[in-house]
Amino acid sequence: MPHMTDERVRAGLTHEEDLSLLHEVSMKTAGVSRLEMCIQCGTCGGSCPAAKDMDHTPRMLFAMLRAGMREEALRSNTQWICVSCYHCVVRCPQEVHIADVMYTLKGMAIHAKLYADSTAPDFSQTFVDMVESYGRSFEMGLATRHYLKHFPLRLPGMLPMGFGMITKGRMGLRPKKIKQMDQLTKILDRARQLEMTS
Amino acid sequence: MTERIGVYVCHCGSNIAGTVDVVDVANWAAEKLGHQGVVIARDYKFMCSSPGQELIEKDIKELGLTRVVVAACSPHLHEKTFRTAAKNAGLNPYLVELASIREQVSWVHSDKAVATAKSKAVVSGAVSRVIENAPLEEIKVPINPNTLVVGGGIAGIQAALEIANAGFRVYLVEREPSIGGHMAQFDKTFPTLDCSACILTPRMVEAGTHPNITLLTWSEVVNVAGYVGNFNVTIKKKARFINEELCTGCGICQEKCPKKVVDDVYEAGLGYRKAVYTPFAQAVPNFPVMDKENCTYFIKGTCKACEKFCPTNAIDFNQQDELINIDVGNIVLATGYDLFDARRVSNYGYGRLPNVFTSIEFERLSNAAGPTSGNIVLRDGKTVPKSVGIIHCVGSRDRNFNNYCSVICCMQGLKFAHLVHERTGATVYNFYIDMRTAYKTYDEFYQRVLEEGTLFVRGKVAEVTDAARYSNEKGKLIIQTEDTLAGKQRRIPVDMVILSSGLQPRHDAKEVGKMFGISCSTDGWFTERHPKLDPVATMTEGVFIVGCAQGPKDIPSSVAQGAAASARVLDKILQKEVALEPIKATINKEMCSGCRICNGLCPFNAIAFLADDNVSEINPALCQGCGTCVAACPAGAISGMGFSDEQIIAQIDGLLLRNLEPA
Amino acid sequence: MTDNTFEPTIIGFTCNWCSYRASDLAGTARMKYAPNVRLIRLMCSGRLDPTFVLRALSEGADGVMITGCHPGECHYIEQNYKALRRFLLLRRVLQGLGIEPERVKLVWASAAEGARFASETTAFVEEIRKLGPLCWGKSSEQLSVISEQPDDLLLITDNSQKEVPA
Amino acid sequence: MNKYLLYPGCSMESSAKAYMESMNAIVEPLDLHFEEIDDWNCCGATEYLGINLIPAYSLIARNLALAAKQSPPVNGTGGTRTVVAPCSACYLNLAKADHYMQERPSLGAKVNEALAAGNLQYKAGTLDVRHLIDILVYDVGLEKIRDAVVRPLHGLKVAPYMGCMLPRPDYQHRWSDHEHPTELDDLLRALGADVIDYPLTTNCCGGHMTQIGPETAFELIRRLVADADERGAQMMVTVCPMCQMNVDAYQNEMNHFFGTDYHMPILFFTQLMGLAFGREPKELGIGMELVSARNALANIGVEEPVTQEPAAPKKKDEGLPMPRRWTRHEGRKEALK
Repeated sequence: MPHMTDERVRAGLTHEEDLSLLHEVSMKTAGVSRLEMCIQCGTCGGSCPAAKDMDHTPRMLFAMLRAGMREEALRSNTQWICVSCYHCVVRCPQEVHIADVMYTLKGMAIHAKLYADSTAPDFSQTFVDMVESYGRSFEMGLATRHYLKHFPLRLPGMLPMGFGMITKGRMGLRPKKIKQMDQLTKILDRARQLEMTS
Repeated sequence: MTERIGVYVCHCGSNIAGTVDVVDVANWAAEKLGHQGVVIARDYKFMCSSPGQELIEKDIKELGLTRVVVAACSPHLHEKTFRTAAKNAGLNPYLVELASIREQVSWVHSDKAVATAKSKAVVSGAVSRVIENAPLEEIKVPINPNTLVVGGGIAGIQAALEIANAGFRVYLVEREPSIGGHMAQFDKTFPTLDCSACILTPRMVEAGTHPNITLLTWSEVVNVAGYVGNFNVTIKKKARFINEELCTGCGICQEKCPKKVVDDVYEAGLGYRKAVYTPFAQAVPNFPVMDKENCTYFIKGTCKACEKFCPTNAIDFNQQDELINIDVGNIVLATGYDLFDARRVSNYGYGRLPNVFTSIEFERLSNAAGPTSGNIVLRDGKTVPKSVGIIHCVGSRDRNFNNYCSVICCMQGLKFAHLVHERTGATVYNFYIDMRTAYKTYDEFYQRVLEEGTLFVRGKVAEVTDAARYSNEKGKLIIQTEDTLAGKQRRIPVDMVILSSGLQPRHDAKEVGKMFGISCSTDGWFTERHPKLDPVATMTEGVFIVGCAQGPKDIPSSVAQGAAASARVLDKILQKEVALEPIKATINKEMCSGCRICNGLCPFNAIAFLADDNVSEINPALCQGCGTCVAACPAGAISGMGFSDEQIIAQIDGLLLRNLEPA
Repeated sequence: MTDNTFEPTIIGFTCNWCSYRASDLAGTARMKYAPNVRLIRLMCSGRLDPTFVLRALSEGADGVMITGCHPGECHYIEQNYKALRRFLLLRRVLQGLGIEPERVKLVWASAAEGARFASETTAFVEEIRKLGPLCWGKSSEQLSVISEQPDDLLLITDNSQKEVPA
Repeated sequence: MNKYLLYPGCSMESSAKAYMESMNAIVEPLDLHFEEIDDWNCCGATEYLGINLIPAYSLIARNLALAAKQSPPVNGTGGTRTVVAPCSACYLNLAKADHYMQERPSLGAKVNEALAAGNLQYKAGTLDVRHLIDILVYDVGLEKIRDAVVRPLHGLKVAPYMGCMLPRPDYQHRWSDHEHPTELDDLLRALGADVIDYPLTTNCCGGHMTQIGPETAFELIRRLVADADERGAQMMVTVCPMCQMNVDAYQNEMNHFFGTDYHMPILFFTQLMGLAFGREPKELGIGMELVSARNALANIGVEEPVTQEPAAPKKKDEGLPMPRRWTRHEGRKEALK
């Protein structure tokens, strides 16, 4: 990231424009993101079912990426609120891969440790840990670990539901594990190495 | 090695010289191609300028040049210029070759050394080729003074009237029962708010009664043959089932017809017509048309109410489609546009939510002659809306539908806002991405609508829904969008939504283009000869395009184009004859073995087999010069003038530098 | 000359109505593409005599690009189909002669497709670059002579070509 | 017999057991054969993609690689290249990996490099990834489904809930529309159910927000349930385990949050198919839902079939005519009729 000059710091400027940001996000996104094609029409912000809970609408976030506001953009809760409903993706007149850009921003925020609330990153990490241990997701383990840490107060209210799920046989008490766990581990280890080098 | 060749390398300002070392190219040509006959090689700032051309003319005269190569821009731009210069100096114009080092070199490459090297190869190819060029003579053919105008919208009417007023015959062909086009459906025209019918009807009547205009409505062109000056066109005149000689246009048949049908064309599906009908009161011509698909007599074999009541016995159930053959010298295509089908944007709910209307539906709704007599009401036919949302860019500027801007929708949206405000007093919202009001007095109209209190929201609407989330939304249509200027998502409940739909090429534009020998752009509009300097001509001589057939445009621009094309047509007619490129194939009868392979290859039936002599022969009037037969002849008996085997092989060798002086 | 620095020479045959105009359009729009292709304008891809291609390959071209109107859009109604037929046959002939058929490519490009023309050209140059120089009529010794030539005039004055008359 | 490879996904073995049981119940009458991919692993849901790119796609691609290895060649008899995923999230992840590995070849190369560490490989584009309902509507066909119905669901008013990850982003252009697809509506109508016009059919259930931002999720669930209730639906019908879980298991908590009292059961479409095909509720996992569907199902008296005619449609008010409905697959649907 470029450094601030003294005079600009004295002048009260808080950030340096990082014009490589847009390109970086675009390159880290799966497929061809078309992020640079955004015309700021607001279709995404208008379509989003969760926009009211976001710091910035997706459109504003893209403008911030363009303006090189790295810290503000990565710190935004927008990418964490995204529910991956793909309404914006199919409506976007410029065919920007919006949902996938959100995934990229999550990853970048985790790497830079820039997130205001750790609930969502922790949930993702817990989920990933489960999958990396068993090869399958394990709802019981996931829910217990997650709720104890982030929503202890929600637990009493949820007991009937959890109880119902268990008695109706909809939640296993023990995780299922795939047969060739070592194979999956090798694949994921190699994939992580490749991620580092790219 | 008897030719004396001059090579001229153009700088084109810095367009070529900026990327190509033009001096080096000229010097190289003089040095390395001297043995081929290059006696002079020059570079000059602008070869196409008068001094540039004079340079060539002077060299031809003084140095006795027999061949000329100009390394400059694409032959499609200046081939004619330099050929004329050669002709002025007494050299056959077909002994001039252009080497394109601008479009094919300097504009597409950035490395100067590479571009210079490629330019040398291109010049070398042209030099080798020009040696093999043969002097050719243009073919002159007379021009038929009649003109065909296809499409009777305002652009076609304008073109037809201008040509007819100049004293020449025009055939005006229209697919629908009446001329008038889309403009006849509109209520008001932006930005002046003139009544559309009031300004259009006099033109329609003039075209309908003009002694020089033959009106062929309810007709379609089915075949076009020939070339500029001598087109032969076949037109299908669909059966009207009305004897035009006897019909007085009294309208009793429509009144008595018991069959009511939704009118998908003129009323845009919002109103009804009868099975026998004239689309609207001011239709030109005023004869009705029988809709065979819906007529009870044609379906069940009984009824004939129209026949019973017709006072002049003009109903003729036995009428058949008729093929008419005409000869014309020029063709003007004014085939117009289709409205974007808003049902494709399913998140706007058109077709599912009753009170979502398209722009053309709203035109009919606000038109005093429309189904509601001009009352702006909801689809129940009676409730006046208290709030209306107008959505711009529907189907336009959207890669899911059409990429381009449809030009008219912003102004159309503003016009609707004004009309709703004026007639209902409703709260009006306009939702736009960018407001495009770039034309004389257009932005002033935007100011006026702002003053009237229309609420503008910058944001492409995400969805229109009837799923109420809060109590104030019950029973309303909710427009959900991001107000991009406020940076917040908004949900705005309204009674009525109007979609300012874009324009798109006619669904059959591609086939029509093929019939007339012209091409369509990637978006599907007809392609003009030059986007700036030749906007109404096409690549096919004698075929012109006007109005929305060429691209989205408003009424003034359509009218201007109609007039422009008529000037081009009149220019051709007044020249009385036209020169055709002598690029034709010829058969050397001595060499022809009579195998007839070429006969089946020609799509223009230009090759005939002379059984008596056992040879084939090419009719130069029909030959279009594609050269397919030349390439196919196993005996090498066919030669293509202007593109002979010798010329092409010499060019290949030249491009590969096999012609350089041995070291 | 290693494979990386090998600059192929390619002859392109274009139709006057579509692909030549597409190349004009690429120029007007200043789209950059690989400089290795030298164009010859024909009135129609149907004019293409397969011997032109053989001539080009035997006289030093490493590849030949044939371009025409999209199927169904031929200015002369259907002559591009004839070009297609000849192209398919030609590839078989080349195979028989021991030449990679991929050295000849057929591209449809309408007058509006400048971008397509540019990208197809660059892609073809890369394909030929991968295939390496065409050694037709040249012995391997002569090839090594070529490869030792300093590329003073870049791809143009390839002196070895002068030494090996056709 | 139509043969397919099955990728069940984790939920089918736990929270969406009812989906699995009911799917197995309809396989036989429709002459389908599903062969489970051996040793499949979790697709990563929506979580993995947000952490690391290449591990996420490698995780998904392992399943595709296993499937490609397991599938016999198509030109032989009984082979298949189609992977069926009954879960929308799994379907999307598998389809997305296949698509992006092609769209960006460098991603495909890296994923294959990772797979090689486990002696696997996958050539993107070799398999067809499809959702269960796609198979039922377009391969089996509505006609055959209609023929299998012995207990028409006349009188059961259902809200068809497609969810978001099935019709969008639709890399392979399989669905009639992104916003209002008609596949589920058509299928439920074929069963005889009374299908309401449900504008929120492809709206979001909240996804993982029930776990990380419950207030956001509750509002999304409320919208779905409230609108279905407003329009008189007796139950919602879904094609996705995640949607079922969110609307069913969190409805109670949502009611607490908003002080509402909705009681909107949500079943899998396969459960209704099973009922219509004459199977008993307990064979179809009915009763496993937390918001009980018993009252709703009483409308069709699942114990003894009712064959009453549907009520005559109300006469429309005379007003201005409506435009005709349109879908992207008009031609394809015509062919099915």
